[in-house]
Amino acid sequence: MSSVLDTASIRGQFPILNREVHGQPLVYLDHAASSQKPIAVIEAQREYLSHYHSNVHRGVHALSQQATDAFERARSTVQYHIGAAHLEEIIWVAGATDGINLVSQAWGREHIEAGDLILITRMEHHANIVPWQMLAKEKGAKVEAVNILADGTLDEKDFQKKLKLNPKMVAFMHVSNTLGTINDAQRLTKMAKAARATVLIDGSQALPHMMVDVAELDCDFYVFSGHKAYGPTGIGVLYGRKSILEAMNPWRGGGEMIDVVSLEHGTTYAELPHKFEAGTPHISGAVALGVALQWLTGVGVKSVMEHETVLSAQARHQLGKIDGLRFIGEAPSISGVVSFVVEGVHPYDIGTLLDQQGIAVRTGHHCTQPIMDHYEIPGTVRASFGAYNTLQEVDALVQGVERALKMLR
Amino acid sequence: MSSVLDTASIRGQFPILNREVHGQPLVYLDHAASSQKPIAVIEAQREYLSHYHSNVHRGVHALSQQATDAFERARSTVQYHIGAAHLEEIIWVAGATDGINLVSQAWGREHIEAGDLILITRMEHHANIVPWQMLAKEKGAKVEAVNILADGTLDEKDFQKKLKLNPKMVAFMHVSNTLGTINDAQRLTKMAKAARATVLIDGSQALPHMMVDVAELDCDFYVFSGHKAYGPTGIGVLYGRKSILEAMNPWRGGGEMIDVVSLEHGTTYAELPHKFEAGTPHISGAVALGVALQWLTGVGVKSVMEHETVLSAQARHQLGKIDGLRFIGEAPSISGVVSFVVEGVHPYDIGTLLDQQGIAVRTGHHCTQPIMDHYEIPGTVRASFGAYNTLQEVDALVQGVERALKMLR
Amino acid sequence: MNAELQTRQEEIVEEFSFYEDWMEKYEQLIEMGKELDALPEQSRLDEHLIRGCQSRVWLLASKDENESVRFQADSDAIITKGLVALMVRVLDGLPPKDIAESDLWFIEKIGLDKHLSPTRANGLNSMVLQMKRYGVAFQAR
Amino acid sequence: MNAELQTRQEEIVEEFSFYEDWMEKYEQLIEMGKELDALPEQSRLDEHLIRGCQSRVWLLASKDENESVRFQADSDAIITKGLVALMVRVLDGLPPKDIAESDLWFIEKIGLDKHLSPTRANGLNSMVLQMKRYGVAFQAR
Ligand SMILES: Cc1ncc(COP(=O)(O)O)c(C=O)c1O
Ligand SMILES: Cc1ncc(COP(=O)(O)O)c(C=O)c1O
Repeated sequence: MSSVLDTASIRGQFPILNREVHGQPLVYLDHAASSQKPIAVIEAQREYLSHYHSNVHRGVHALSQQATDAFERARSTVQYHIGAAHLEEIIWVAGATDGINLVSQAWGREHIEAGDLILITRMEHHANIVPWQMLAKEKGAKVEAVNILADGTLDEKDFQKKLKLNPKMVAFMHVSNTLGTINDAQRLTKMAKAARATVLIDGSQALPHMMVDVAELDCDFYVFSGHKAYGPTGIGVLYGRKSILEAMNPWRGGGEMIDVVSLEHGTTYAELPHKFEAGTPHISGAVALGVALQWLTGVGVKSVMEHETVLSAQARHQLGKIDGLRFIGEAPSISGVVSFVVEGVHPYDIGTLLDQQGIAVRTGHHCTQPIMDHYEIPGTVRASFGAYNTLQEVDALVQGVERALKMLR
Repeated sequence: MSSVLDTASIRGQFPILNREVHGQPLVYLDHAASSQKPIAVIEAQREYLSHYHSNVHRGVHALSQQATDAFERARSTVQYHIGAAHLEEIIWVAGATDGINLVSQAWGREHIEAGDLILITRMEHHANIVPWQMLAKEKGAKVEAVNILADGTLDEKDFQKKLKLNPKMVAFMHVSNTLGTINDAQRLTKMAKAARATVLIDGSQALPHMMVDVAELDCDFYVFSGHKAYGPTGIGVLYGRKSILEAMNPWRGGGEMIDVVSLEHGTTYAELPHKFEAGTPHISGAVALGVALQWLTGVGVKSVMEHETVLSAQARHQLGKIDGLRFIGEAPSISGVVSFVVEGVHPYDIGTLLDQQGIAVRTGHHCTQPIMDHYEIPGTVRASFGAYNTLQEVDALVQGVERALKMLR
Repeated sequence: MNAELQTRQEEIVEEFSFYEDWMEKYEQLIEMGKELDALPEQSRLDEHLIRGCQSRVWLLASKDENESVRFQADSDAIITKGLVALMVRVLDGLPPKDIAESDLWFIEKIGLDKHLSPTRANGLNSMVLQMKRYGVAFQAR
Repeated sequence: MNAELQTRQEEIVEEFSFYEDWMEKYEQLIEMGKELDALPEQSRLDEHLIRGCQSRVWLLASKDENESVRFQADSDAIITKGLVALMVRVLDGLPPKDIAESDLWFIEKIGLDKHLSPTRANGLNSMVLQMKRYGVAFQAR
C-alpha cells in the first residue's frame, strides 16, 4: 500500500513530531482529540503577535487596520472553505462547544417551548448533548436520541420515525469522534428539513478530514473547532444561515456587538456577524485558523482523507488479527478513527503501556458516554489519524498493542 | 523626570516596537485597547504549540499530561497573582466580556427576578452594561447607573443613595478605560456588601497596571482579559468566590464540565473549576497568559504603575497647554489613560493625522457611549500607556497633536 | 463609460499628482472639506447617516430636471467631509445609470484605496456603496 | 514517623531498584495488581469509588480491634489496581494518626511521582488523599 501524500515532507512541517516521549520517538495518534500544528500556523500566530497585533475594528490607526484586515480575511477564507453564501454567516466562536451553546441559548431560548422536541443521536459528543439537555430542562422540552446500529451506523429508520414527532431542532454530528462513522449529512439534513426542523451539524471531526460545503448540505448551522483542524486553540467557527442569524437575538453582550448603547433609551445591536461577536475577538487565533485551512487546502483535503483511510484500513486489518480485540464502530463509511476494546483488559491499561512506548492514543469515553452505555463498555482505546501519520506508525501501534497485551494478560 | 523602569531593555523585548508605520517609527499609545506582547509571551505560545500541544485532562499519554500540567500551572500563576484563596476559583474564559456574560447569565438568571435592581455606573464599558441590560430585559429587572462627577470620579453620594434601593448585583469597573479614573474598589465593595449586594468588578484596565488582590477587595467576582495584560488574545479570567461558584449552575454545556452524561438519567456536572469550562480550553492562551503575568511581576507591577503615572502626568502637563484642548477625565486618582477633545475639531481627524505620523491612538467612544452622552461629546482622542512607552513618545504625541491641529483649524 | 466621469477623475488624479507626501494630500482633503457647503441642520437627519463611519456622514440625493442625480453631503469630521466632497465632485450631476455602473479608478490612483476597505473607520467604502445605491434606485423609478 | 511505615517503604524501594526500565516496573505493578484480592461484588459500591480515575477504583477502610486502619481496594484496570495495592501494602494496619501524617517518600524514590499530579488519569493522587482522609476520620472518632 502506498500513500497519496508525501508524508515525509508533511512531517517535516510539524516540529512536535521530532520529539521523544519516554525515550521513544513520539507516535501521535490522538488527532481526534486535537491535531498538531504545522509551522505555517505556529508562525502565522507568532508573526501576527510580533508585527501587527492591535485591537480590531473602528481603530483609526494603521496597526488596527492591518489587524482588522487580517482578521476579516481569515473570515473570508473560512467562508470559501465551507462554501458559505455570505461572509457574515461566519461567526467566530471559541470552539465547537461554544458554537453549539450559542445556538442552543440564543436560538434555542427563542424557539424552543414546553413540550417541544429536540432530536439528537446516541453517538453525539457531550458538546452536542448537554447544551440541549440544559435548554430542555429550562423550557420543559424533551431531548430524544436516534439509535445506532451494532456497527455504529445511525439507525435511519429510527431517525425517520422520530422525525415524525416533529422535532424543532435536529442536531447531529457529521463524523463520529469515537466510532469513526461518517453520517450522510446531506441526506439526513434533507430528511430533517422535510420535517420542517432546524438543523445543526457538528462538523468537528469532519472539517479536518473532508470537503465540507454548507450550501450543498443545506443545513442551518454548522460548527467546528480550529484546534482539531491544524489550527490554534481557543477559536472555532459557527456557520449560520443568514436569515436565521438575522432573526436571532444576540447571546453575549458587550463591545463590538452593539450599535447604540444608552442607559436611558436602551441598546440596539450591530449587524451580522458582529452581533454575535461581543468583546475583543481571538484575533491571532482567527488569523492562524485561516492559515491552517489554507494549509489543508494546499495539501489537499481529498488526499488527506484518502491517506487517512489507507492508514485506518491498515490498522483495522492488523489489529483485527489480535485475539479478543473488538472494534467499536465498523460503519461502511468510516473516517480515520479506530476505536477498540480487548476482552478482559481495561482500555486504560493498554493506553498506559502504549504511552510508555511513545505511542499517544486516547482511552476512555471520549466525551461520548451514551455510546459507552450503548455498547456496555467502560471506554475504548482510540487511535486517530491525521495527514502526518504513516504506515510505520500503524505498525508501531499494532506492535505496541501486542506488547501491552502480552504484559496484561 | 526620570523613569523607574529600564525602558530600553523593556522595549527590546517587544518586537513590534521596531516597526514603522507610514514610514515613521511606531509610537504605540493604544495600550488600553490591547497591549503589545513581549517575546517571552509570544515564545511561550510558539513553544507550547511546537513541542507539547495536546488536548488536556483525562489524557493517558505523556503529551496530554504535560499540556495539562502547563495549563493548570498557569491557573495557579493567576491564583497567586490575584491572591485568590482557592485554585478552583480561577475560571478560564475567552476574555472580560465572556466572563461578565458568564456571571450575568449563569448567576444572573438564578438570582435576578422581576423588579430586582442591578447597579452599575455611568462610566462602565459596554461589556459591563449590555449583559446586565439583556438580563434585566429577560427578567423584568432594572439597571441603574451611578452618576459620575465632572472630573470623572464616581459620585459616591449617588452610589450610597442607590445602594439604599437594595441592588442584588453591583457591577463596576476597577479602572476606567476612557477616563482613567481609578475607583476605590475596596471601599465600594465594602459599601455594596454592607447593602448585601453581590459584587462584580471589571478589572480589565486594572490588572495590567496595578496590584490586584481579590481577598483584600473582598469582591465576589473579578474579571479581566489576557490581551490587555501583555498576554495573548482569546483568553481571560473570571475569579469567583468559591461558595458562590459552587452554588451556581453551569453556563456552557459540553465536554470537560460533566461528571456523568446519560440520555436516560440526565447529566451531572463536574466540580470546580471545570464545571464552568466546557469544551477544549484555549490551552496555549492560558499557558502564555501565565507567562505574561510572570513577566509583569518580573518587571514589577508597582514600577510599571509609577512609570505610567509619570508618562501620563507629563502628557497632561504638555497637552494642557494646547489652546482649546480639554481633558475628559481628571480624577485625582488616575491611571495611564489620557482622553481629550479639542474645541471645534473632531477626534477622528486628530487620530487620522496622528496615525500618519506613526502615532497610534484610539478615537471614538471606546465602548463607553454613556460617558460620551454624559459629556455630550462624539468621542475622545485617547492615548494610553504601558510599560514600554517613553517620555520621548509623550513628546512625539504632543508635537503630533500640535501639527494635526495646525492643519485642522 | 460616461466621458464627464472620466474627465473628472483625470482632473483629480492630475491635481493630486502634485502632492508628494501624505501631509499635502490630507491638507488638500481638508481644504475640500472646508469648501463643501455645510448641510442645513434640518437635513442632518439620522435617516441620511451612512453606516460604518466613526464620524457622522450625511448623504442626500435627488433627481434634477435633467434626470441627473444631485448629491448633498456633510460630515462632522473634516477629513471625512473632504472624502465625501471628493466623491460628490466626481459623481454629482451624472445620470443614475452611470453612477450605478461607475468604475472609480481614481481612488486607487491617488492612493486612497487603502481607505476603501469596509472595515475602515472613515467609511469611504460605505459612501461609494451608498452613492451607487442611489444610482440604482433612481434608475429604477 | 512510624517505624513500620519506614521499613515498608524501604522494602519497596529496594524491590523496585532491581527494575531497570519502565517495562519491568509496570510488570511488577501488574503483578501486584493481580495478587490483590478482588473485592466481592457487594462491596464494589459507587460510594466507595475514588474520583478522578479513568478506571474505577474502590477503596474501603475499617478499624480493627487494635485501633489500626485496615484497607481493602480494587480496580477494574490492572495497573491502577497495582498502584492501589502498593498503597495498601504501605499503609494497611497502621494507626490512623500515622496514616494521616505519613510522608510517602517512596513514591518519588521509585519514580512514580510523575503519576502524583492531581490531573493524572490514574488517580494515584486521589488514592493517597482518600487514604489520609480515612486516617484523619478514624483519629477523630
Ligand atoms: C474596562 C473594560 N472592560 C471590559 C473590556 C472588554 O474586554 P474584552 O474586549 O477583552 O472582552 C474592556 C476592553 O475593551 C475594558 O477596557
Ligand atoms: C464530534 C465532536 N464534537 C464536539 C467537540 C467539542 O469540541 P471542542 O472541545 O473543541 O469545543 C469534539 C471534540 O472533542 C468532537 O469530537
